[in-house]
Amino acid sequence: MYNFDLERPTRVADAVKLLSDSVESQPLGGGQTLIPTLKQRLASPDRLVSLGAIDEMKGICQDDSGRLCIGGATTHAAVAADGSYPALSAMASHIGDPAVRNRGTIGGSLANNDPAACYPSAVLASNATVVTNAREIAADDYFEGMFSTALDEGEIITEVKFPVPEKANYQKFLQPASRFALVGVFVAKHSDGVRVAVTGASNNGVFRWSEAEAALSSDFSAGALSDLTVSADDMITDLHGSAAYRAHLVKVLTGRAVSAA
Amino acid sequence: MPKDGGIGASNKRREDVRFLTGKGRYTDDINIHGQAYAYFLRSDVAHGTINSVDTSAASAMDGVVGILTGADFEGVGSIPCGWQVTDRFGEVMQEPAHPVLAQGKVRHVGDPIAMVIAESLEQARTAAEAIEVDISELPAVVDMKEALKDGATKVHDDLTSNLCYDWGFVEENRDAVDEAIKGADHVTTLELVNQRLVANPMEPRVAVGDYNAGTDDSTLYTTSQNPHVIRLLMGAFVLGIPEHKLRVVAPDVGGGFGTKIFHYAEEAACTFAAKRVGRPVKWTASRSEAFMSDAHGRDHVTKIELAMDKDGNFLALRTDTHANMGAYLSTFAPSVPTWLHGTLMAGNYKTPLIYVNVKAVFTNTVPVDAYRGAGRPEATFQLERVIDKAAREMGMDPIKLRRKNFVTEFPYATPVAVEYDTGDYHATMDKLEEIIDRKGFAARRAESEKNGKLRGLGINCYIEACGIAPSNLVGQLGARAGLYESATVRVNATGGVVVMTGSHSHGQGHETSFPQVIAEMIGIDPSMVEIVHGDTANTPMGMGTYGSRSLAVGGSAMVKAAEKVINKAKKIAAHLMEASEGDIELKDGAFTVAGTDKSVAWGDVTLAAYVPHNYPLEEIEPGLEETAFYDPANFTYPAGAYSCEVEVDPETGKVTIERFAAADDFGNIVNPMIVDGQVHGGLAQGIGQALLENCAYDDDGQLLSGSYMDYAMPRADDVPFYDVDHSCQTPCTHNPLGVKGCGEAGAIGSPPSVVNAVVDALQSAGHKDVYHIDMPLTPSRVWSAMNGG
Amino acid sequence: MELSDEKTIAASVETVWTALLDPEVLKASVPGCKELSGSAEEGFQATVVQKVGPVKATFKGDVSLTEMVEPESLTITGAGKGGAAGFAKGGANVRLSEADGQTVLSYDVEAKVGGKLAQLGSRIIDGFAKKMADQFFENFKAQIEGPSDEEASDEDAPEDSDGAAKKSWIKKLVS
Amino acid sequence: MTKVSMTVNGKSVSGNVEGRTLLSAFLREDLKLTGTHVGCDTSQCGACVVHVNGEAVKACTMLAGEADGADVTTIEGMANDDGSLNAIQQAFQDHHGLQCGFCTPGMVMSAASLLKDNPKPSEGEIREYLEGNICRCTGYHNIVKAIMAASGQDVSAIAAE
Repeated sequence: MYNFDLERPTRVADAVKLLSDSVESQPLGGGQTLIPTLKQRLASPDRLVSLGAIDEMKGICQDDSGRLCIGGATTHAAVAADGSYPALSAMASHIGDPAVRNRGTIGGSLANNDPAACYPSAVLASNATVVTNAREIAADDYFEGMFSTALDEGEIITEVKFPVPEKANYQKFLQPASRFALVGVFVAKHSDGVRVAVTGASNNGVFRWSEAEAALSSDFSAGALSDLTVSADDMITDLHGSAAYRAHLVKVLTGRAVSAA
Repeated sequence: MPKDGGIGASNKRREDVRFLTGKGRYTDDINIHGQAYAYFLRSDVAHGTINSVDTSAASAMDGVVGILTGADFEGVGSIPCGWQVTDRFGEVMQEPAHPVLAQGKVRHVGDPIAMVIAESLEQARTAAEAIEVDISELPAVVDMKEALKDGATKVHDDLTSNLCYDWGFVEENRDAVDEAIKGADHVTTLELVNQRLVANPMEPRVAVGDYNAGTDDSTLYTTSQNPHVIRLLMGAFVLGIPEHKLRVVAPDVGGGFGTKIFHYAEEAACTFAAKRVGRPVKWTASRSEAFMSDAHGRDHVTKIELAMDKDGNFLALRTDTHANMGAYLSTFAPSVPTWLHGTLMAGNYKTPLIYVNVKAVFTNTVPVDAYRGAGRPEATFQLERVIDKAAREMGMDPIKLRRKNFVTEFPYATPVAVEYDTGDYHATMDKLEEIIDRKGFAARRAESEKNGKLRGLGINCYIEACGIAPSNLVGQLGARAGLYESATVRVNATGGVVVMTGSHSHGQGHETSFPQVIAEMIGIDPSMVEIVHGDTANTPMGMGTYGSRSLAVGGSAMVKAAEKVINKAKKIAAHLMEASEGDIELKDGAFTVAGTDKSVAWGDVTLAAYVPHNYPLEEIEPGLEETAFYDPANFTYPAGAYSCEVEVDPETGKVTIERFAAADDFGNIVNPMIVDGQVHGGLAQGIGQALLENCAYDDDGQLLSGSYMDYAMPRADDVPFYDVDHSCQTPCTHNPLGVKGCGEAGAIGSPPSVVNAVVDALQSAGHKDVYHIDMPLTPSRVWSAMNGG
Repeated sequence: MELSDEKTIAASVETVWTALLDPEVLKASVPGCKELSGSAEEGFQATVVQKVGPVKATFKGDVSLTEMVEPESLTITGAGKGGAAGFAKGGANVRLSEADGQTVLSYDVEAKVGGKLAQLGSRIIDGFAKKMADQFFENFKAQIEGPSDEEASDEDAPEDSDGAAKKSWIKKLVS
Repeated sequence: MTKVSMTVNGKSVSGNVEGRTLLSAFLREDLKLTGTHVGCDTSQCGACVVHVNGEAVKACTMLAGEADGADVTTIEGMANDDGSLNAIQQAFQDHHGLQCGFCTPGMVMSAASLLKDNPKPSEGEIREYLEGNICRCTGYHNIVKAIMAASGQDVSAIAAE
């Protein structure tokens, strides 16, 4: 690693300040992606601002409208243990491995928006709201392609608010080496319709499969998908699967998620 | 000595206590006062001409102690290759130079260009980034068949082509094999890839060089399976340091699997640099660095043809293999696709005519060398896959077809130049059939189908040649080293025993199993026996641990040395008891005179040897220490039958291993618990090859699977509990312990059973055109196979 | 990675051709370009900063224009070293044709990476390269046409958002 | 350099670290606790697993500075007070759950963490829990068996020993 200064503010406002002054700074969530990246010397910030000591960004509660509110620095392990949104907890319990889940955070994952990460699909399918130190961003406005989000430089995810759907399920098909999602599909049945979000598959990162949403909104069963096909255009091809295979998996996993929801 | 501590007992491993408490001492745990840290700047192109390497800016950076480039190694020897293969025309292989640091050209991604030594590793890395390297990139040669075409770019300009050798075996059989195949009732043909793998011991390689200017002695601490071999190769061929001025220490080593046999550039560079900069120099590989600098394994592309008569009797076998050498010849690379592969093509079967052709090819990739099984997995895979296909084509039961062709009379001389001393292939197959409940398979398949899954059963046999092997024979075959093993058995005055062995333990448990043998021979508790290994300063010249040779060869040397010790002790005992030497027996830790109640304890004799007051000084010297070298008369031939049951998810192509059973014949067993563990580990590596692992390059020679993010290592949830059995025992006839070796069997025997099982599953669902899928059988590949891809 | 696509630019073929040779336009079009010097004849030297998720690498290298057939086609090639990250190189064969008073710019892009980027990033390289190519030609189009209202408010468009880069290149020429 | 203080295996320790100093490096190099191993650089192999405030973490993917004030346990702190192997360590020895020993410290630390949360895990739960710990020697058979045994379950029916 190139050297950097490590700061551990205890308040969001201090973190924001540290991230906005002239020193080239980067926020450090759980570090489970950033630290390996730094070890490879693929980035060289002058300062890391750890969010791990900010207690106000940790924890899970419910707001007045019944939304599950998860602090940005809450670990995957904590979300996995919560259980009030079972599909979300189940998803969190399969991110990385146990030691990674004890460090990795929801805010870090969403800020990174890895095209194969699990959380983006949950946020998008749940129609969650990403809360930052500056504003609230609807899920549909938040994700902007692989590794791209609506966050500004220095903007911190302080909380994510999840409406709890009537039914939901996440199906993850493992990339066998990294154990990220080769394809992951989060299906959420809300009172006003079904949302289907797909991760791992597309060069453009997480996306909503709108044809499936339409079909499932009128008939929430795996059979409703039978006539649909997923285009392989813009799907990822790599050592672990072709674009066509990923497209195929999207449909298979969506059906399984519906059945399991 | 109670039986439960000697040969045949599952003694718990004594080395475990230090490993379980964090007190192991691996090479990276060694820090020498004043040490500096090395970082290697490596090529990020696969092939290129080095126009210049400018280190001036880097040299001036903080903490930099010194920078070495290829120019600093002019006059230093080339990294040597330890095996010279002669081709089918009688010509010796093409053998390119392998400089410690690149000179003139870089030939693979990861080829080291410069070594930066600094006060800290991070400083060394930072300085390395400031080295200005001007390289003109050349087209990379990656595909072996392309590499052999006329006009292909040459990896080595001074060679005539990219062909290392064109080996035919047995060349005299070539025409007869062709004729037999032409005239056969049925010929089954299969083309397959045995993909490139990375051994991935969990401990990355480390080298620490140290130089004592006062005595002119050099010491290298290194992660090696064979410190004496490294001392010989590096001292004599690379650095020109006489062996008596060079010590090589391989302390606790975190796994090897072949890839730590070889002499690597970093070892020579650290030893050389320590003297040059006057500081101990330490290099620790990162895992990313390991992927592009550890020798890789396998990488064969093969066409195999099996000719049969109408009843399924094997008549002839012909194979045509391209074997990747990578950019340079690693230490034993040329032997792997030839003598460790071609000689095993008979398998367990009495095929009368066999011809093996292997073209070894240079490419712009990391050198390829022995990896667990080395050549034998490649032989077993193609043979057992083609037999599986033949059974389908002939409409025969795969077990019956195999049994019909088993070798049943021993010793058996194969048409590929080896002689199996002993074995019983029906017995291991019988045992396998007993373990796997083959009759119940139909019900298990029906149950899987009820759950929407396909179920397949794959069976295969394997044989391997290990305990490598007679030095005079391997010498004729091109080895540039002897392949004996050594041991010194030192008995202390108070009766304790120290065995200094040339074998090296890096997970195999020698510290536990070797004492069991000595304990059995003398009749003392194993805790009275200590094993010393891994340091050229205090062990006799030995060839190290690989090829499942430790017990068969190293253990035999130990037995020989112990016998010498015991014979001498008997003389002393005879003197003490005033009896005839011929009447002395050693049992349960005491010497007795046959037919009398006279007895003297082991400890009294050993004391007498060192306090020779009442001692036959005129006949024998004091002391009780003997060294023996054991050079085996033949290889040993472990063999067995394996079975795998898989479930395939037809929607996703995902394969799950439901059951795995192995029935092995390892001859006699010293520690069954350790043997089981060796088989388990081999099975996981074989299953990993079959389903998960793949070292991939792109067309430009860029390494695509350069970390665990893309190189899929088997994890706990990828494998099941295994059923392993080694109750079928036909003891080796030519070593004193009757042992055969068990370290590689699992990795050799398991890949074909997995693939056979998946093909069986797919066939059961009507995919009648699927006879083969190339490894690894990823979900994507299996799905493609089911969907006409 | 290989990719073919086309863009229709509201300008004459000659205008587009001239823009292709203009270092200012090139600088504003290469995503993440921080510095660019040199000329179309002699070649350009460029410093480009690329950020992909946690990775942020600075590439220094050359951009050259070759096989120029005025005003029909040329090849843009670039190769840069990114220090510890490895290297990236790519090329685009560009063809211009007139259609309905506008210019159709069609391109075939090829991109390659080496070193750590290849070893660690194989799953995202294709997608990233496509995105970069698309952005390059989008930026190029915007340079000639001037940004649409929508694009002008898009904070992600040319990354170094100094005001000048967002003004129409033609407007700058005439102003 | 910044001063960090923490409790490691029950002892208060402190040292000066750079921002980039990893917890694994601080343990191995500053405290000479070399039982924590580093086997990869992408946070996958798990040889470096230690407990920080009672939770398993990968010490190679956490900055030493982030452990300031924390309670850290490494493999060196796992044995019983009298120095004998604890139940998990003993089960690993009894059931041959290790060979080269390099992944073993991480395996033991992960196993301890699992058994704390799930005192009687099933085979499947153990295998799943170990997905962040790679072993190249044992084929996992005896590791899984050892952890089941350490949890007090009867493993005599599990094939082969």
